[in-house]
Amino acid sequence: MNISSAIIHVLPGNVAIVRSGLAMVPGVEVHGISPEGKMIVTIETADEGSNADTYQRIGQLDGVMSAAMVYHQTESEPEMEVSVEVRRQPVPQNKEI
Amino acid sequence: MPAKPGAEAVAAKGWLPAHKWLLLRRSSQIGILLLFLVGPWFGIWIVKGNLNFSYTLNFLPLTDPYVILQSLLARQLPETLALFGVTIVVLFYLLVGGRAYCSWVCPVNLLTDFAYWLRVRLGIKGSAHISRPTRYWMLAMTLVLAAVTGSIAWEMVNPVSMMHRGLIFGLGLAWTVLLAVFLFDLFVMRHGWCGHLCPVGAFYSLIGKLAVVRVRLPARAACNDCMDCFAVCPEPQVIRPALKAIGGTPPVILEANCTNCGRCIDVCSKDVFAFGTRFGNTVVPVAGVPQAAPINLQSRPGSPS
Amino acid sequence: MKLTRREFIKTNAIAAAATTAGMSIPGVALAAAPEGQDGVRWDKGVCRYCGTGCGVLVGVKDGRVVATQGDPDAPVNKGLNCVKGYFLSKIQYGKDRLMRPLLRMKDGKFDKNGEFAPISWDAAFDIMAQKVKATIKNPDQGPFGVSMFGSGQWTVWEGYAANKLMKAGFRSNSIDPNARHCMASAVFGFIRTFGADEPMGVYDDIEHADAFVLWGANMAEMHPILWSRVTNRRLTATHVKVNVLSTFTHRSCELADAELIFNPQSDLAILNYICNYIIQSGKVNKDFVAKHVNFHKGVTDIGYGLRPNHPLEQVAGNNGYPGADGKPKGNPMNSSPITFDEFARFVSEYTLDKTHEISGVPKDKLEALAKTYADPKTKVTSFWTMGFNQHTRGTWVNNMIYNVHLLVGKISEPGNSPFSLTGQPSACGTAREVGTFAHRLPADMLVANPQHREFAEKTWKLPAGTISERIGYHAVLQSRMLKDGKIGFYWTSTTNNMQAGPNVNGEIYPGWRNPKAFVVVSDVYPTVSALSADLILPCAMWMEKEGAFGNAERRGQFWRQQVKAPGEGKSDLWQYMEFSKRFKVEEVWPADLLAKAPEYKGKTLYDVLDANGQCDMYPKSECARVNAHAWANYTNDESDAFGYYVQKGLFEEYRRFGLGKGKDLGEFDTYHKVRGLRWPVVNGKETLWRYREGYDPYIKAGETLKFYGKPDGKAVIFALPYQPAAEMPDKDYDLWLCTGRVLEHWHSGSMTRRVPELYKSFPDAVVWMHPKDAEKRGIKRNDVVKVSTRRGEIELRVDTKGRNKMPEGMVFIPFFDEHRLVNKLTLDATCPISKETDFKKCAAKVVKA
Amino acid sequence: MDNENKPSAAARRQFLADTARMACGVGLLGLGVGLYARHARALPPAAIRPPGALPETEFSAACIRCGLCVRDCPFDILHLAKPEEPISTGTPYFVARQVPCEMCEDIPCVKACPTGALDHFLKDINKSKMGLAVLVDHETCLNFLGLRCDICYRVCPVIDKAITLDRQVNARTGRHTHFIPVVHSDHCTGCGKCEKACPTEVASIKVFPLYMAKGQLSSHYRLGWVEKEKAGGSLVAPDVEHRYNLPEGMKYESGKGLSPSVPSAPAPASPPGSGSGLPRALQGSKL
Repeated sequence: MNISSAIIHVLPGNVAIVRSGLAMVPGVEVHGISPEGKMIVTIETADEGSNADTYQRIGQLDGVMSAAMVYHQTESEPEMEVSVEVRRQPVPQNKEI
Repeated sequence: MPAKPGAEAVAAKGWLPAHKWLLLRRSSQIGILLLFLVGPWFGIWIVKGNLNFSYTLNFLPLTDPYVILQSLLARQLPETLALFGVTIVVLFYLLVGGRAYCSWVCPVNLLTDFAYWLRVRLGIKGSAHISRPTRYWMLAMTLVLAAVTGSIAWEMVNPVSMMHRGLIFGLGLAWTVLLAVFLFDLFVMRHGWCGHLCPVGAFYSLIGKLAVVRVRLPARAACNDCMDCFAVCPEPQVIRPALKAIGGTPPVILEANCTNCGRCIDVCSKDVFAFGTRFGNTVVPVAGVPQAAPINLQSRPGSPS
Repeated sequence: MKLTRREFIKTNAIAAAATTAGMSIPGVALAAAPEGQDGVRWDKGVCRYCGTGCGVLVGVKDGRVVATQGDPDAPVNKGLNCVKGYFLSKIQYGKDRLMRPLLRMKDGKFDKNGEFAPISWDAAFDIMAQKVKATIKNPDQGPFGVSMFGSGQWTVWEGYAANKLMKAGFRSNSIDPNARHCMASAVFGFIRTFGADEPMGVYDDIEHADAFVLWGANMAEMHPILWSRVTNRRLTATHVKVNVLSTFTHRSCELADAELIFNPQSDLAILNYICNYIIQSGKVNKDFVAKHVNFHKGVTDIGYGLRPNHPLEQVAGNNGYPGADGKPKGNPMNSSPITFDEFARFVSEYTLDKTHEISGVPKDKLEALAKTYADPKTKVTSFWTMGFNQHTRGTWVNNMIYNVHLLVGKISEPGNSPFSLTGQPSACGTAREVGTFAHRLPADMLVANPQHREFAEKTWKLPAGTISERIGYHAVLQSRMLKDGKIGFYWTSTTNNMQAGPNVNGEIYPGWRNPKAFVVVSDVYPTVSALSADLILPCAMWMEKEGAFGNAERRGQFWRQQVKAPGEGKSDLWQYMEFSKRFKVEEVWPADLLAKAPEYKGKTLYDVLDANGQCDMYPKSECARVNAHAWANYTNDESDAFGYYVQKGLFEEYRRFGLGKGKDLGEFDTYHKVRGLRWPVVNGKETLWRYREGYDPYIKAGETLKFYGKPDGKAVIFALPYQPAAEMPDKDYDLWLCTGRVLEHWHSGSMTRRVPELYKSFPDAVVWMHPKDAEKRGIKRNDVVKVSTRRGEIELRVDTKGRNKMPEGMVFIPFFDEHRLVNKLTLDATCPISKETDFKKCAAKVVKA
Repeated sequence: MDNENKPSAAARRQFLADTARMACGVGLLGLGVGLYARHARALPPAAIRPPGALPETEFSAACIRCGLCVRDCPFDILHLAKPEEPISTGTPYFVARQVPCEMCEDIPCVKACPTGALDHFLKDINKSKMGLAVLVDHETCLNFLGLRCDICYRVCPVIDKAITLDRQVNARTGRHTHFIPVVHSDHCTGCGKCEKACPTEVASIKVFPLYMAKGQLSSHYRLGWVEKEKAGGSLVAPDVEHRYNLPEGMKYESGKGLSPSVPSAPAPASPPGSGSGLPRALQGSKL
């Protein structure tokens, strides 16, 4: 199994369109959007080939300026359990005025 | 192996009188060094600086004329204070003998004397051959170097100032240069550095040409040819003309390279030698004795060494 | 916790992308391995130094703080720090950390003149308990002879535990924080004018102000990150003007559009002149004044807080000291109502001419400043620190800056803000809010107020009458009482009074070495204070304990314990709680009090104060639960030692004091999940501008604005005059001596001087002097000189250039250098109301050493 | 020993050969020393000469290596170079990162110099040019990163002249300021206090010899605003008055642009007595 993450740059004002577009692409999950229009997504695909296809599909979505892969890992036993210490990022801060 | 030079003198005069000038000279060398060192060691600032320039009690400037000459040739004019210092130093050595600097002041002399002493003790024979006038070539070279490079280039390697400065301000790797001088004198060449190469000595010898204080030979007739004076003299070639009255030389060592060390006075059991002035000689050639050419360094081929 | 490898990889992938994009992903669980790739675990924290309260992230590896970073998500500093903050990771690791308790001993026994030798904690507590009990029994000393001196560097719960141990346990109100030297005038100013402590505004005022006025504050050096914000405002909004008032030219003047260098003490006259100008030019906000302001005239003959036998106090009629008849001579706090017109008349004598004459400030500059305040369109934020607070009229001058803001109604709204800055990380959070002053209880309550005492006793489940109504010994009085033998047991922590307190030679040192006193110093390094003590206790500091600080904008910030203290170091909290086990209630309480709570008989103070069913109500497992978002199985040393989540118990009990009183703090758990909350926190919402409708939940719709600290909701404008300083230059001591700080070192330097880079950047204190003053005395820059006052002398080098440019007749010496203790020179004259020392003004002379 | 009176032909040949050998030997030695001296004349960047030192070429001619400057330095900052150091042996220098020059008002080191290698015409230490501070690493300088260090600035004995803080908006935080230290070569003496005090692991600001530190503009381009200030006004004839087509209530001023003709901005007029209305740091001819 292929797991990767990417930063997608979205044209200002097109975040909603891109989100709905991404929802149609299998294996893609949106995890965060910055005010400047950067989206953090993960992409899970069965193999390397479909991973590349997925990137192509994302790149062709309306409103997407670019999609850049940041992290990539292939995992043969995705459902194996591992023990980790969990550390959360602190909960979002109170917004400054 | 002949008896140790000076043994006769010790026997004749006692140990102390037979070492008088040596002891005085060592005291002078070490004392001067100490005067420079009590400042940095104990914070008692009598003398600041080093042999190139020193300032005593913030009153007396003493400047090495040789380094100033180089500086002048490199086209730099020193401050007045330094020029005062030059004047004082030149006058002083005109009085006491130019190369008195070598035997009474210069710290390298301690080193090379030690090398010579060890050389004798170890019975090291043989010596490379470089003529004594080489030092004048060296002197000329350093001066040309200053003029050509526009810097006091010789000071970068000069073992004399390196040793003195090193002892006062920190040696660093200067000890390697000094070791080289020491080993050179010990293994390669008898009286190699001070007697043949050192341009500082060569420079001071020029002042010495007119120096007032000289070793005289008031009793040269008493000489028993024991040769002890020749054995201890770092510049033995200077003795012969006066001792043997060659060419009617008066009984005074006028040779510029005599360092006025006084060791010959010490070791002579017959008290042939004594310090005196260059004056008072009626330099009247002894009638009938052919006049030898005046002592001319450049014309002396080779040199007994 | 178990995850599938898929989930694990995915979260790592998100984290990587988020990092690259420079984003934080809210609410997403980042199940990273326990540590980052380089083995460093990061957690949020807060800077250890000043009151700005910069957020930092603390990196720990192998049980050691190895790195810090400015927290990019901290709203105050957004990832930035000053150079002290840059070196935070080194402050815990000075080579001479104290590792074991050390007692002065001779022949194996305590001896006041013995040498320090290591002993066990047990033995240390033994002798301390013995001394406390003896002091309470001593008729010359009594319970108030048990005295404590802490600081605004105590964590909130440490201050709270100390306060409780002293005021309820030992029934001594003689507990004071070093904030007395720093903030007390601000506190009394707030209380006197508004009836409630602490600023109404927040740092966001900076981004809304049209003009800044700095009164005796060198923010460029002492609040570097806030200054960065002020500068940004000045840069990005070209109409913004910065006015700096000071007695000498310092780094903040460099940004100043107007620099007003005034004669020491004449700030009083300038403030009255501004009021006069506002009134004369018809710029009084009449509507505001009518609705929200009362006028009072304060008593004036209040002395200088010196010892009662000082000539200046003998002639003072309102200093509150016992008079010839044994009754107190008036009360310096007293005031009587007057009308606006009377106030106008009062300030009318402060004309431009007269004020110019007193202050030495050019008239055009004075007028321009007054105009800035008067102009209704210009939003003005005034900042001040020690120039105002360390002042023999410190409370007055605080009152008087409010006079100005209140007359024009420029208060409690974005950009219009009189803002008192703080110098310690928790001067607000601990010293003020917890009320560790000799006269206070938590949440602005006072020991002298029976209702407040009753509330505290009830909250603490104590019998009525436990807390004494008498005000305890404040900082300067503690020094005097030590010297006079009235204090038998003195415990000081997180501060360095032998270096930072006034008149070390005359009062503090003789006091500490008085055989009648036993002095305990809890500290992390052998400071001047520690070395002057009888017993030294090694402490845990900063990230070696769980803590909470409250900064100058009312923001409380928490951190988790990151590492263990070295050696036998223990937190102050542990020390107070463990020490309280050494006392049976009957040993420290009188029988009549105990009779009111017979159930406490035979119990220890620990049982009564800490294991009281409140502080111990959160089991140890809470540590892990509350902090699960950060790390699995979190715990801290105190919770391990006492078996419950100590900090949460104490905080939640403490919180009860402020709820519903405009002092509401958030819930303990929340603080651990946020970069601080600004109180009052009501219904989970923070408050930005207090007293203002819409911002402050306590203001009802339609009220617009209400100073609810006062019963009638009105703030007070005080008519107060200009009066001269306690000691002024004369022919023998012909210079003003001002003391203070530098950017590179924090306060007495016990932390920053142990950071080699900071030490190197400013190794030794110097005396700054005007070149002409130096020349007159035959002194050249860098010469060693002797600076002396009537109290002592020190030798140090002169600087006539550099960061501080002194006017003629004045010198400045920073106090960070323990080898040049400038406080041997300072005078222990205080504001008679706030009891805060004037470290800025005394008479000195300088001669070539 | 030769017979001086009757030099044989062989002896003469020997003499000539000896002389040639000696001359060559000494000549080679001289060449070596000369090259060494030339090499050592390029002072390494970390070594700084005392105040008033002549340019390096002249300095190496004038300095007689006596060490009096070392002795008279009240702060013991000067050393005489040792033979192994890449500095002309015996000449004085200091390393700023170790101990910088304290800039004594009476300049005792210069007074002590007997040769003028330290120029006795230097009477005002502020005019000395030991080197020039250069903020070499913008990536590690804490102030470039937005932190508030500015130690180099505050430690500077010629503060506000030799080093100023140039303020730039910190776009990342949106509410803070970058205080960028800027060194001004006309005031920097090269004392090295900034380099010494710089708290980064390796100093981010360093003092270099002037020849390394200073760039030079070409003469074919002049800075308009500098030339105008120098000339005290425009170099060419000023424009006649401009007039514009504008709607009612608006005005347009050269430089300021469009604004309402009745100002309503909250900006108060610049207070009298505050100079040009700009903070000191923003005044002057510098950018």
